[in-house]
Amino acid sequence: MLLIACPWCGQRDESEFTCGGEAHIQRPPDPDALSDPEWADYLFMRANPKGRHRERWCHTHGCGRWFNVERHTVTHDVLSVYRMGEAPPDDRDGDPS
Amino acid sequence: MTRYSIFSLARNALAHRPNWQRAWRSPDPRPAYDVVIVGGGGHGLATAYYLAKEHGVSNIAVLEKGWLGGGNTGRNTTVIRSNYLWDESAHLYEKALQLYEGLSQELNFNIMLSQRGVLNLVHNEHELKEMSRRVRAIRLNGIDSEILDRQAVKAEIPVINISPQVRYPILGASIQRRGGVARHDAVAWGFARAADARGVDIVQNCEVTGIDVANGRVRGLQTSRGAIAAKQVGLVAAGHSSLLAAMAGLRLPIESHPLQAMVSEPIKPVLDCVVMSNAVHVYLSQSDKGELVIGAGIDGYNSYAQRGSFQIIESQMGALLELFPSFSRLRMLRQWGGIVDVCPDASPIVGKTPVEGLYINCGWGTGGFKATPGSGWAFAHTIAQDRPHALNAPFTLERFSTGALIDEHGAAAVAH
Amino acid sequence: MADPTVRGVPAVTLARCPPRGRINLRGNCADPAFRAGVASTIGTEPPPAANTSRSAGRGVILWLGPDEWLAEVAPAAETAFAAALEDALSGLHASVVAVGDGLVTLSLSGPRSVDVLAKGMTLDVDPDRFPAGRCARSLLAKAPVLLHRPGTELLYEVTVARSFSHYALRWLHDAALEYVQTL
Amino acid sequence: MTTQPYRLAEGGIVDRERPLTFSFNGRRLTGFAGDTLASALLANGVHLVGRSFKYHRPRGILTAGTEEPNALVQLETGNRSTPNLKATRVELYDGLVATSVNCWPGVSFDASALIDTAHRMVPAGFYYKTFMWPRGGWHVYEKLIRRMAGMGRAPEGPDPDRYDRVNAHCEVLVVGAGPAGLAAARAAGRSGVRVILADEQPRPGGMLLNVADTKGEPGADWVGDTLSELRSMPNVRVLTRTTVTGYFDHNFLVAVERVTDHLGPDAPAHLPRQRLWRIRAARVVLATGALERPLTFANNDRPGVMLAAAARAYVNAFAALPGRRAVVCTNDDSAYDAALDLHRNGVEIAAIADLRTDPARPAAQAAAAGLNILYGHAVVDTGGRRRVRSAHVAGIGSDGFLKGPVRALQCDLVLMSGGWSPAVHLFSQSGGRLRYDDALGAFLPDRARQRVQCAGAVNGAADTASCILQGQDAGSGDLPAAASAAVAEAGSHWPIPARNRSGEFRRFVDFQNDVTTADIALAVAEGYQSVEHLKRYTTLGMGTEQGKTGNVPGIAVLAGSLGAPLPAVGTTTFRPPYDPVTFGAIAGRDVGPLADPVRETPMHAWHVKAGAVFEDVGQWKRPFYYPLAGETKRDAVVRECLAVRNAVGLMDATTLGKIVVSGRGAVAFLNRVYTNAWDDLEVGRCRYGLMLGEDGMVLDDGVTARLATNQFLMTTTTGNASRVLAWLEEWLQTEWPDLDVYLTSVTEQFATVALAGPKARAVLSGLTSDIDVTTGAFPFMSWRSGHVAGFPARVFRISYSGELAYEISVPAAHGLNLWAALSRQGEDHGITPFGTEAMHVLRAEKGYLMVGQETDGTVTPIDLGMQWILKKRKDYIGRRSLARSAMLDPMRKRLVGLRTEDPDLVLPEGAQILPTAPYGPPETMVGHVTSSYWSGVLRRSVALALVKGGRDRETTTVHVPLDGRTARAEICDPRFYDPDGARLRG
Repeated sequence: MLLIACPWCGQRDESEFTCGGEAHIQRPPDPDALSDPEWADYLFMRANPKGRHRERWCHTHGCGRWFNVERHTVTHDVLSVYRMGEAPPDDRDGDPS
Repeated sequence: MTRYSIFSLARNALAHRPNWQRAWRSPDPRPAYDVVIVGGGGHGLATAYYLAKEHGVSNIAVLEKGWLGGGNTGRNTTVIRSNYLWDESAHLYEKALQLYEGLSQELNFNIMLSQRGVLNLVHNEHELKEMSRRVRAIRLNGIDSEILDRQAVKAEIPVINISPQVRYPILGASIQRRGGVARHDAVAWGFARAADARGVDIVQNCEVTGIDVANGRVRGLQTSRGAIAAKQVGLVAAGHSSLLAAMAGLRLPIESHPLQAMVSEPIKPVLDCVVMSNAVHVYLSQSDKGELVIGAGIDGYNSYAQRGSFQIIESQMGALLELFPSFSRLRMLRQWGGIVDVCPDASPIVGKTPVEGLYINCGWGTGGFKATPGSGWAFAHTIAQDRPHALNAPFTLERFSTGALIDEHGAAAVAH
Repeated sequence: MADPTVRGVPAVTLARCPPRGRINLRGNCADPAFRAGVASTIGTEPPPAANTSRSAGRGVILWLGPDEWLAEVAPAAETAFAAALEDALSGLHASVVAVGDGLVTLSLSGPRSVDVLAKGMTLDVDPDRFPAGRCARSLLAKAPVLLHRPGTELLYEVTVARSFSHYALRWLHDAALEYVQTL
Repeated sequence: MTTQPYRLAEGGIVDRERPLTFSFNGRRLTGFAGDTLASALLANGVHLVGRSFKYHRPRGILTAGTEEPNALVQLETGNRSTPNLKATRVELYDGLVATSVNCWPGVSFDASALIDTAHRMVPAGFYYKTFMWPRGGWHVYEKLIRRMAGMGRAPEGPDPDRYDRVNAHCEVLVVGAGPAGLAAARAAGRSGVRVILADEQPRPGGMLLNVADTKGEPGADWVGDTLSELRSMPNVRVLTRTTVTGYFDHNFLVAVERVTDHLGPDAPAHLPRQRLWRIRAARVVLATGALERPLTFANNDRPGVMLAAAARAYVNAFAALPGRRAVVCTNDDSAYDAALDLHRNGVEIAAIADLRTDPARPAAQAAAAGLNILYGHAVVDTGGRRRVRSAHVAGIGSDGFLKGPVRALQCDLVLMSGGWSPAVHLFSQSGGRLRYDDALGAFLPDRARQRVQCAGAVNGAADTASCILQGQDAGSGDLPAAASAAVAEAGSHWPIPARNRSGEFRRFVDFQNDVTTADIALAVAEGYQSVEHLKRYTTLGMGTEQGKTGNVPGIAVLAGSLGAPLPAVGTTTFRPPYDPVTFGAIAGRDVGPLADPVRETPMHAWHVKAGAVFEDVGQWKRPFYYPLAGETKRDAVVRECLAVRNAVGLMDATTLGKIVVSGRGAVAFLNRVYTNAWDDLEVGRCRYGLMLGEDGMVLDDGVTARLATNQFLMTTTTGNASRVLAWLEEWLQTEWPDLDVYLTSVTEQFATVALAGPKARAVLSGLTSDIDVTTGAFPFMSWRSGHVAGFPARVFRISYSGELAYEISVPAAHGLNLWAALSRQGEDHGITPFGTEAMHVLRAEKGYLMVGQETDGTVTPIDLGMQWILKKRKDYIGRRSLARSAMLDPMRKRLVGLRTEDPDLVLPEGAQILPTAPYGPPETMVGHVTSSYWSGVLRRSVALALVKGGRDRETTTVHVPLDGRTARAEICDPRFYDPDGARLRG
């Protein structure tokens, strides 16, 4: 059972959260300008890295805020947590994602 | 290869010292092959076997990073069925089931296919309607499927609780009697032994570290045991699909999640069929050893760790005891997780890639084991002919661009 | 061990609190106008610190999220307070919604109340870790709840959506049985 | 009271003042409080307690703990019956009833034991090689094989006991209360932080309970003192009978406390039988000790062959003699202590066969005690059937072959010690790396992945002093000091050569699953050479003790056969749980009435009184229909529908999701999440909206009202209420933080009643004075606020039935009263409550979509013929996906009406649609029936369907296969009733 540090509420049990998958996928400002494959890339294609993964979580049963988590997909260690709109921390040494 | 039979057993029993042959050789990889299959799980080994048998390809290697069948092949709950809603899925899984029905004889290896029937329980009005739709479609596709009412469910499963008093009472079920279970390891070992007998090199402890692509065509692989040239490469490595595809510069619509399962201590037979419930999220069967084999839902986060969170087991257990209150005093013996590659439409990708000579077979999510022979059969055809077979033609990577998805979420609402 | 009472005090007391007026408040706490507007009506500014509550003569304000609070007032005054807040916050990016009827508050007290809560909550509800004036949204078993410790005594308020109140009551009752044998 | 022939007159922890009677396989026996079932059986001279899994060989008690592979029993009978419990772990209570498992008719004569004589026919994996004929024949053989397998039985009825689950937080969790664990807990406790100390035994002390107090060395007194200090610390919680069994990510551990198992069926009803502890620890100290290993000599599985340390425990802790004359076989020092303790208590030690030629620590004491020590010797075979009668001892040469003569020694007890395996299971579960220590011949904890430290025997420490030292260090957070003395060196003589190499002998590695050294050799010969393959092919370590005794010897044999060093072969991964966990404890309270919340509306009581049949919609209970006495479902639904069409009906619409959308950005927000435009909606008006997923598929729909310039009230379907709110929040917070919008759910704040039918206005007008309900003042798709039946209310003039209709929302507390008032007011108009089924019929007659029935996640608005609701120019979620090539395919399935040729025929929902009469599977299916009902008002059936080509195919006939026959129907306009909507505007 993961322990996740909500940027506002602090360490809470995984059961309070919802995982929203890969983070930093911007919705294209002008979807009409995209080809079907380009649109599919935004819609469906995912990095799915083994190692360092930046993903979105929501503190659903807490403060209700969405935020970013940098988590290792093998050790499950939470490497960092940062709010929506904040820049991801620079890559440290560790498994490449 | 010595044929397995009651007689060979007897011969060896009487022999002063039994002399069974190796089930498969363990050769060093050769510098070049016509076809290299990446992934020594059931799907990969089946692909190699059918390439050799059906298409006469002789120069084949299967590369496995660990030990044969060490991925999802050896970690699933062994359920086999073909009762899928959409025609595309129904035909592919039915092909697999039909191959399963003759597989022990074909491979001369008892995979212990037990067609004991697979029940899908229904708990509310909405599910009743869905079941009606599904069963009718399945039957019109020529696949066996029946609807059972509450009492009939009780007749099939005497230990189940059909009381209307429980939170989500059982309203009925659909059953595919040709569905059932098989011994998962045996499927991998059987295909390995038969493929090896046809000259396929099965190389264990050989991890692929790179894919060589030159002007749009695959040339070979970099591995932990040296470079290997290949005219054609098939990627069949559930749990690592995205990573391998990335080596060839491809992005996949896949996310890898933990899928957990557990077994109870062995007990005398109490459950003669496979029981599934989407609404309360649990599915189980009883192994020949007597263990209850129980599957849970998928963890919500990406992972390559082959382990999930305990809360998944807890919620699945509550559901289980609603259906089987008399199991409450049994005990969980072992718990584990696999890595499932999940596609947005819960259907697999089996076909060509933008890279010439590179083929991919992935995204089976929770449905991989039941498809093993069919997947290998169709994938072998795709590689040998350099075009998909009608069975897997709909399961292209392109469908995510065109939108022609095959949405089986109904079927995969709970992991199988 | 089953001890119906601990030193004469009932080990656990479970009760349903009388109806309350409640207002869901959204706004920007960094904006002095917002804070002032709230203070002018409820009598105190919304607590900026996460998972804390503030009480004033006219009510209590509990932190729900970085831009969300729950103001608890007398039931009869709910509409009036909501209207007053609307006025006080007009022109600001803020939201005022009366939600008193949608929520039910249960109270759990007594030396064993902590143990009862621990059975259903992954939160650390140890009295030292969850002191007076602390509140948190979380889960009680399968029910989303707002947990609040209004004072220094060992009393926890569990606020749930109206339709979950039967479940929460029944659950707490069942969890408390071990300590009181009957409720 | 029967006597206990093998019970010592004094010593041990058993309470001779409290004799307990119990029954084993029907035999009435007596033991003492403090006994385990195993110790009580031994005290009574009972050794034959079980049968092995495969060969049904007679088996006795091998160990004194969790690692027991042989002594499995079925405890109690009826609904409290529990299978496969280890006799070594069952605490004795008065009236206990136990029987051996997996044997028939009984444990002393077991018919299935015939298998054993034919064992050469059934080597490891034999079933992969046969039972293949005829095709599909396996299912037949399987039935027989299953009956042979399976150990104990599941109880027949529901479990009468309660189970508990509790969360705990601590700074330090100490696992194991032996010397290391106790010292660790004390050190951590003194620092004032919250400490939990968990031990699986009824009393703390660990190994110290099993050793005779020796001068100088800390013993029982030290345990007592430490314990009383711990108990005096308010910050320390000591949990006994509690097995920490799972070590998960982020220092989350699961432990099971057996609260009342030791009391048996008479335990107080208000107490849980077992409690599952979910522990979140900042730091973990593992003091889990070590497990003794058996030796692999021929017939090492006979009843009376026992681990040396186990025998020591039975003598010292339980004052029960496992035999009178013992032969000891060992490759390490600890067996000498056992021999001495037994000797001291009158057990004759026939010989100690030490595999080592020159033990590091010469057994001076043993020699002094006059024990017969044979260096470089081993037990190579045993005699006896249901009880060991002799041990054959011979010298072993450095070449590993027999040397010199084989001597048969009479005995009724054989003690073996193959060295010790540190209990690294939890450490391994935590992600910690293991390393193989050649000197110790064991796997030790190496690098940790989580905040965990190991102390004591699990770390290789042998003597009590260094265990305590390591415990103290780990407890106070320091790195544990290296053990002053390590677990005694163990020579790795696996397997021990047999008496005659050709003859009939088996050396068991996994006792429960009957895996022998020969099976491992066979697996290796066949190429199953990775540890995982070996395990799966031979079932080594797959028993109910998960190979706690057999794994390391098994791997050693594997290494031997491969001629590879043991560490190169590696170990299998340890998976949770360490010890099996009761299903009930895992489920805790989530069963029966608390399995899942039941959500009810404020009017629920009224519905129940009215005899409503309820439908589960998510967690909600919704009235499905309200049958009158003797009415069928169809009658009731038709009656309810006609009431709405001809007079007036009322329905509980409380469960629909309601979300207040407020802020300057509200309109822009709605424009993005709905497919239609919202700029021009006036305050006081309502509009229907359709939401798509970004994939273009219909997600949800509902009516949204403009409450004020910057405030809207959105409604969602019942099933999607929380999902839609979460989804909207996600867009706001992650994509559009710049948008000034707040969302607040008010689903539970209001009770909502739908009042529908031509008489609706008449009913409403009688209950409100401040709302002008005349059409002019209150047109269709608008809302008003005021009072209804005296309650503050919002009234929406919207309709899902196609009739004149209002939805009235009041604060939830007034819901029941509003409902009652409307019922009274409507009496003269024949007002009728209607349920969800009638609602479905009414909307289907109108051809209205129902999300989840017409849609299934694969349906676009175009498929539904709702292009009219799609903004032409501006963007919205899902718009781009609608332009993908496959979405434009004219042959996509589209919504149509179906008019059956036979008007009385109601097609089954889900029925598949064929373009032609069926000619035999596989058929070409062009669509399916999504909704289908009997329409009372139209006196015929109506159906909606998704069909390829959609309404371009109007008037064509399609074929619908039913069970046995095929119905014909015509594709038509889905609006069956009042197509131009005159009635709802009226």
